[in-house]
Amino acid sequence: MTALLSPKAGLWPFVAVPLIAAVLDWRLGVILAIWAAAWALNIRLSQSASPTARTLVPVIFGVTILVLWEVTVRLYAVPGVILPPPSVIGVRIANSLPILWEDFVQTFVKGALSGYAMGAVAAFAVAILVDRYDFLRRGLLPVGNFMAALPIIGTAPILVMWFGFDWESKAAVVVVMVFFPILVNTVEGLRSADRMQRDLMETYAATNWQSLLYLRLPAAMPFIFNGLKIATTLALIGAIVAEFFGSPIRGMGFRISTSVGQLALDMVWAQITVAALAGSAFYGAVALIERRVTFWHPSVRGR
Amino acid sequence: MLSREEIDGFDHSPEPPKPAPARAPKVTPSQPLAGEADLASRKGNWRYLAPEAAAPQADAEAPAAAPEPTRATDAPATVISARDLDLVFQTNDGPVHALSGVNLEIGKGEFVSFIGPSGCGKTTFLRAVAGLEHPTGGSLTVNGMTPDEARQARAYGYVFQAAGLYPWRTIAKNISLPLQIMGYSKADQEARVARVLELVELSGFAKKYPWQLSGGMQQRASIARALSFDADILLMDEPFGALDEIVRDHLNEQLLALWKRTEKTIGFVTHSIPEAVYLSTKIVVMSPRPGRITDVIDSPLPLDRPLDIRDTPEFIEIAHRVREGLRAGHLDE
Amino acid sequence: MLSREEIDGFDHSPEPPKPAPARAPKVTPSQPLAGEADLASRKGNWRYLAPEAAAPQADAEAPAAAPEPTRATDAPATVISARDLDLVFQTNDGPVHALSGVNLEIGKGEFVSFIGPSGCGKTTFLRAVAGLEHPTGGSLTVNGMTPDEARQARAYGYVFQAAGLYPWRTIAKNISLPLQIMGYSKADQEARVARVLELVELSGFAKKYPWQLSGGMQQRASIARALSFDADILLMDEPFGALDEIVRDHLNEQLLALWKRTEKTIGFVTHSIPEAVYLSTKIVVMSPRPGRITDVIDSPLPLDRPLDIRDTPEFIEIAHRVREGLRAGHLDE
Amino acid sequence: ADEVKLQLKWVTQAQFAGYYVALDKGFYEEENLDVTILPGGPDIAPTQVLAGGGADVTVEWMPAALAAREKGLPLVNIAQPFKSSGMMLTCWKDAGIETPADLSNRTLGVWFFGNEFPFMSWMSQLGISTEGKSETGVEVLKQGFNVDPLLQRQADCISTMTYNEYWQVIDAGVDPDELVTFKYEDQGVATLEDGLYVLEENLSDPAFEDKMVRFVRASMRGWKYAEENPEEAAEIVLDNDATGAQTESHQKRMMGEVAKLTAGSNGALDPADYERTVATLLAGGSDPVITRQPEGAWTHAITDAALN
Amino acid sequence: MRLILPVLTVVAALVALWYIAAVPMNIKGVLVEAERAGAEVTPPGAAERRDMRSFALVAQNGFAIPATWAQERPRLPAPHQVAVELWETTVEKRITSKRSLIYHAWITLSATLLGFAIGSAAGVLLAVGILYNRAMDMSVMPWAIASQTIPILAIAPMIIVVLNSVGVQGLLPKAMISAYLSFFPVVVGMVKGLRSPDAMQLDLLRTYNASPSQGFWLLRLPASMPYFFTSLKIAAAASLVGAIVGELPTGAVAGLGARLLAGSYYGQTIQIWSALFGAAILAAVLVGIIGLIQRITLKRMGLSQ
Ligand SMILES: Nc1ncnc2c1ncn2[C@@H]1O[C@H](COP(=O)(O)OP(=O)(O)OP(=O)(O)O)[C@@H](O)[C@H]1O
Ligand SMILES: Nc1ncnc2c1ncn2[C@@H]1O[C@H](COP(=O)(O)OP(=O)(O)OP(=O)(O)O)[C@@H](O)[C@H]1O
Ligand SMILES: Cc1ncc(C[n+]2csc(CCO)c2C)c(N)n1
Ligand SMILES: [Mg+2]
Ligand SMILES: [Mg+2]
Repeated sequence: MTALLSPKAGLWPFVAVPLIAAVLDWRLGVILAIWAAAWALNIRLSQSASPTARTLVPVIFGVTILVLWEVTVRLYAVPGVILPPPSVIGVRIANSLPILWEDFVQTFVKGALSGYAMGAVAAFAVAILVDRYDFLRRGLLPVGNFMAALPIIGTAPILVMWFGFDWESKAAVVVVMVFFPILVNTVEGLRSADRMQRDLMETYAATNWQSLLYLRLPAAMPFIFNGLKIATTLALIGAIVAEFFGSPIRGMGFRISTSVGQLALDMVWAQITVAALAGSAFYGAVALIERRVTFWHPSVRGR
Repeated sequence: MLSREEIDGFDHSPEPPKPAPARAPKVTPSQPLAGEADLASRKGNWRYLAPEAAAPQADAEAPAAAPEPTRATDAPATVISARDLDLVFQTNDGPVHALSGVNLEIGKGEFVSFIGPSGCGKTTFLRAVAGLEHPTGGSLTVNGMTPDEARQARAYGYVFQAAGLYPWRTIAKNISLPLQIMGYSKADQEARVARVLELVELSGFAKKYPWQLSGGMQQRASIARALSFDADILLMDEPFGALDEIVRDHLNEQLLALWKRTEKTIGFVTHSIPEAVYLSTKIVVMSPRPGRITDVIDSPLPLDRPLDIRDTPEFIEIAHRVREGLRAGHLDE
Repeated sequence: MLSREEIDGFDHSPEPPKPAPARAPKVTPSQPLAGEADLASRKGNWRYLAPEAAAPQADAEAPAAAPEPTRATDAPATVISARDLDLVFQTNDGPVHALSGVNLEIGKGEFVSFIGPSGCGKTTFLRAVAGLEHPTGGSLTVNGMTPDEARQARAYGYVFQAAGLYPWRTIAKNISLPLQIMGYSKADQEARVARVLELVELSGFAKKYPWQLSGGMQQRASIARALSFDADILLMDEPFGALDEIVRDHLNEQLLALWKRTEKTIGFVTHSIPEAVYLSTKIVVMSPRPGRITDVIDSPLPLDRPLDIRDTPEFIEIAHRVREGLRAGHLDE
Repeated sequence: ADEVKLQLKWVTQAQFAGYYVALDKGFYEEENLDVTILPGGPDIAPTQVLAGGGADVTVEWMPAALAAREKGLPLVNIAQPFKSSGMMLTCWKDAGIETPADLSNRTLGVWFFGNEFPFMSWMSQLGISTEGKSETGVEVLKQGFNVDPLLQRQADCISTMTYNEYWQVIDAGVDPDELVTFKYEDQGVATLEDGLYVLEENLSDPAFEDKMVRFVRASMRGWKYAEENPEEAAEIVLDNDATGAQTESHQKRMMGEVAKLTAGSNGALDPADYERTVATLLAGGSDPVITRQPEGAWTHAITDAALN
Repeated sequence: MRLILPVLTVVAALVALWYIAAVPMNIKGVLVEAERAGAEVTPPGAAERRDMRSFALVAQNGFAIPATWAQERPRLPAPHQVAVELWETTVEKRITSKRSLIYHAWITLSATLLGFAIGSAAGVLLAVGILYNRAMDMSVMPWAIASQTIPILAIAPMIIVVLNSVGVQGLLPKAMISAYLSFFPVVVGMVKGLRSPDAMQLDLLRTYNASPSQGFWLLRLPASMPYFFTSLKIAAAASLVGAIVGELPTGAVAGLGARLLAGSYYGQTIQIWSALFGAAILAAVLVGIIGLIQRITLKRMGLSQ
């Protein structure tokens, strides 16, 4: 395993495997050959540590996947109602920008972002309480852990029933989804200050608020951001999934389910593309803020 | 780095130095020892005391019998007083007797070192004095109050073994942390930070973050932090453990100068025998399982202590006694 | 803990001790020094050498001029040879010149200490010798090979600053790790582990996990690990840095006994001047920015070194010279 | 025996009683068929399953099938066991709704996932916009799987089937007098429901065609048996429900209602019904469900062979 | 005891809160029922009450409060209703019965376990690949993150259909969705774990001239164990969600997901809630079992002190 993956293994598998495959099925051979070529290029590139290579390698990887997808769909004549090729999806995106934007605003801005913000604030507040009263921590965290295991497929219809069809219920689903990861990470973070750092506060006879403000909160930041990052992907997924259980007639989840019913798979994939882009951008934005806020942490400053 | 003259330059700081009424007068150097300037100039060409001359001091348990008065022996006001102190930690493996029957008096302006093998309770004792641990038996008073009250009265500056700076604050911000907590005005904070930064020779590094400094510089910053407010008692737990010998010598010299200038009472934990002997007016030797005091040595050394004093026979004599005390503690195990 | 007799008890181990043809004959104690037993019995009542007596040795750069032969000076075969060694790290903040123009010869069976302020390149040099860093200039050979070849020939036992035991392995398993990697037979592994465990006095702890042992015991286990296979060269990077003085003294004694028994060449990094002087046949003083050698001191001390040798004037003299060398390095900054 | 996989449009319930009866009574076996019935659900698009080769034949509503045909998936209707539509809009009477004209400025619950086409056609025929509440528009909600939006009064009207959701509302304790219903049949916008559809390309295979002939014949036997023995048919459906969530009373009542819809059909598609459905769908105003007259969307070949 | 008391307190508080919350939640429905049964309700007429605040209704119709905890189809069922339903569908039904929650839980569990096994194995393999192959290190991670931003419920039907068209049916499609959700935490945790040995531990092996595979088996793998188990716990919970999601587009025939859906379809809130708690209990049991294995393994490895 390790030997095969090492760059020293040589390039012969990259030639041999597609060739053998081509004998069985020429289309498979073509696909594997494209893959092998791109992968060999990536292995080459990855040996240099330059920043361009750092960005180029994942891009080539992604582009390769798209090309392979396109080629596979075309060579095997996969029907468009099963899996449309990326080119068709691209055309759909270009032609449907207003709809995509409307759905994006409904689901991401109104549902996911607001729910994310509310969930995060609520989690902070509870975390600070929980951190203050150890009894609460020991009682609430196990129960919360159990609650977090309730699958959204079950909670979403209930929340839609409670909070109505519009974005409020989607935000509620998001709150429920992001609350616990942020809570757990924040509580852990607030306890992460080491004993010496806490004792220092004691020797100054600092009040609880002072020690929270000057020590535990800053020390908790790396953990808090860990929770916030996990929560970004959960927020988007939660908002989309909640729309499957009732929604106004706009929103990414609504469009996806409706388009599947209409066999408009290009629209489905257009929405998925938007979701993946928005999710990755959201994640990236939080990661960027994290770098700013926790500039002092070894994982950020390097060494 | 820092010469003694520079440290004395501290005097031109905003605050005028307080008069030191409780202070012993400056003593003359020990009889058989050459004057310090003299000694320093004669590098590599020293005279040693005959062992006989040092002998009587080795057993000088009664300070009055010592050939010359030292500050610690001038019967100063008691600052820290421990009587039959017991401290037991309850752990999963059963109770750990960290301190057992500890009796100790520390007077105002004393410099007391604690030395002993790992786990003998040095840190625990210091923490108990600071009110960070609570004794399970006996009594412990600080300035006549309980340690907790003294802590609320902000009587302590505490320097931990590692620098323990907050990495998200600049050096200046780290030093102003206690001031901020204790509600000093912004202007006062700035003035004090500037003063202590100068004292530990870090003036140029105010805006740097801790991780941008070497270990030695971080340690100095943490000392500056403990000095920034006017705590009368300075508790230091192996503050120089991580430093190399030369830097350590320097900081030892500076610390001594500082202590002489201010009127602080210092409790100092160390693993190094020479360091303990060099710095202290009183050396407390401890022994583990259970943690207890096995020897208390009042130093006969003069208050003026150039680094070269470490090569004098009195010094070596005391060091020897400390080492014997330590070894005895180890053999107990 | 361990007496010298017990260490010699190592002789009845399965492997018969090899003859030591390249070894210097046992030397007689240094002239003006009392016999070791004598000195030890006269605790607290010592005589000091007149400075004059020590003086000539202070400059004894030419080993032949020393009053008595020491092992290191018997012109042994060269094991490690560095010529104009340069090592530059490329970092975000620009290049760091960790080693610059280092020239050093280490003979077979020598005990060489490296001392110098933090960041002067001691660790880097040791790592370069072990083939863990690659010099950017000059030449470095080990037993006539490149360090990498020597590493492949498993020429090194390396002891890191921290014990670095794997927490998921028992002490015995930790010690057998190199043996397992090098493909020793099961039976051979067991025999060797038992032997080195006995050597470092941890026989009863074979089945314990590292965290069940004290810091000192862990450090001994890590030394045992480096000794378990027959590397001719032992490289130790501040192995005793984290220990208290008494334990450290003990391990120093043991290490010296071990070195005398086996024929190993030892490279030893330390921050402690007495430790360096006590252990070495050669002391290399280094200075930072860029890391370079500022002084190489061949020790005139005899091979038999009771701990009390540290109170002798020769010892103090060498220590003084090392300290001066260090201080000079610090002043450069 | 020849294997046939049948994809249902929805979960196991009396709506599909004919197929379960045919299976249970051995009608398929008698035709030398080995039939597997795949239940549907809210996340299953039967047309897509057919396209992916997961089933040979599916139960689907004609609007969805014709829409799929325009999307390039050539579905063909081979039989039409349901003569009339069971779809209706159920409203609260106390909301003040009496005629379709009262619908504007209301909130309406609608099924999507390919089931919205009949509603959209109806609204455009009424000249009511679905873009939001206004004097000439309605607020449309994508209604979930159940009748809660009505019960909770989140919507003034919701879509119901005569045989299912309507009775769930009644079961919730609502008196029929409290409700107003608009049947699509009565509004003249009924579209054909629950036909059997296969891929056009498969029909060119005589073996497949023969299989379908036997399948339709057995299925229609099942339907007629179910119409005559509603109690037994409901029991059979219950036996086949793997979720264990269906209740006997509800299924028996559903069977009774479904029998009314299948009663007028012998299995063969009535071209007039087809034309009416197409006309309704084409009349969708600015956004019609289908844009042109479909060609070859149905065949009598199978039913002709099966029923004679 | 130190743990039980706080947990019990919190649970008691939550249950009390739950009962209280059920009153305003269910009051409208209860009043409608009461009115139909002939009781006098203020104000009369469901349409009247529609836009009123629930608390006002409770205040004006105090008599209806007990009924809010005993409705057949409540908006929020009372705790005892859920408990009774759980009891009836687990203990009082034969486990082969389609109405037994244990029967459905078992169906979900089998897909969960298979998906969990596939997902963890894939996660570990990817992590090893990322560790030893720079190209994989640089290319896989960003796309793995992006993959987790895709709403699985949206593509689940397509996965099922595509797998179906290549002849994969039954347990496997559900398990694939379950694996899709569970591989990610394992990759992240294992990469972290396999990289957790510090420079010194690695250098030690270099001084022994150990081979890369020795480095893997003797150092990296054992060092990664604590991370491994932590990520397994997350992955187990994710697998369960995946299996439930996967049940919806496979015909919702049986399993906890089908149970949730059927309950939802018929507005049987009590059934939904009991299925929900069934799923949460299942997750807790899975995580508990992994925790147990973790404790035993780490103890035998000497990693737990
Ligand atoms: N919080 C605690 N809980 C339990 N036992 C403790 C605790 N703190 C210290 N101990 C134990 O009390 C004893 C004394 O510890 P202490 O830290 O005071 O030793 P020390 O003299 O400072 O040692 P070192 O030189 O290693 O710092 C040790 O046996 C230690 O294990
Ligand atoms: N991997 C590395 N990358 C960049 N710079 C390094 C690296 N390792 C060491 N250095 C730098 O090289 C110089 C020498 O470091 P080295 O660790 O050899 O010092 P040292 O003498 O062992 O110090 P100490 O006593 O603190 O251990 C230092 O300035 C250090 O910052
Ligand atoms: C999410 C979703 N909602 C409604 C329907 C519509 N539908 C089609 S058949 C059928 C049976 C009637 O009882 C119903 C309700 C659907 N398919 N999917
Ligand atoms: Mg301590
Ligand atoms: Mg080093």
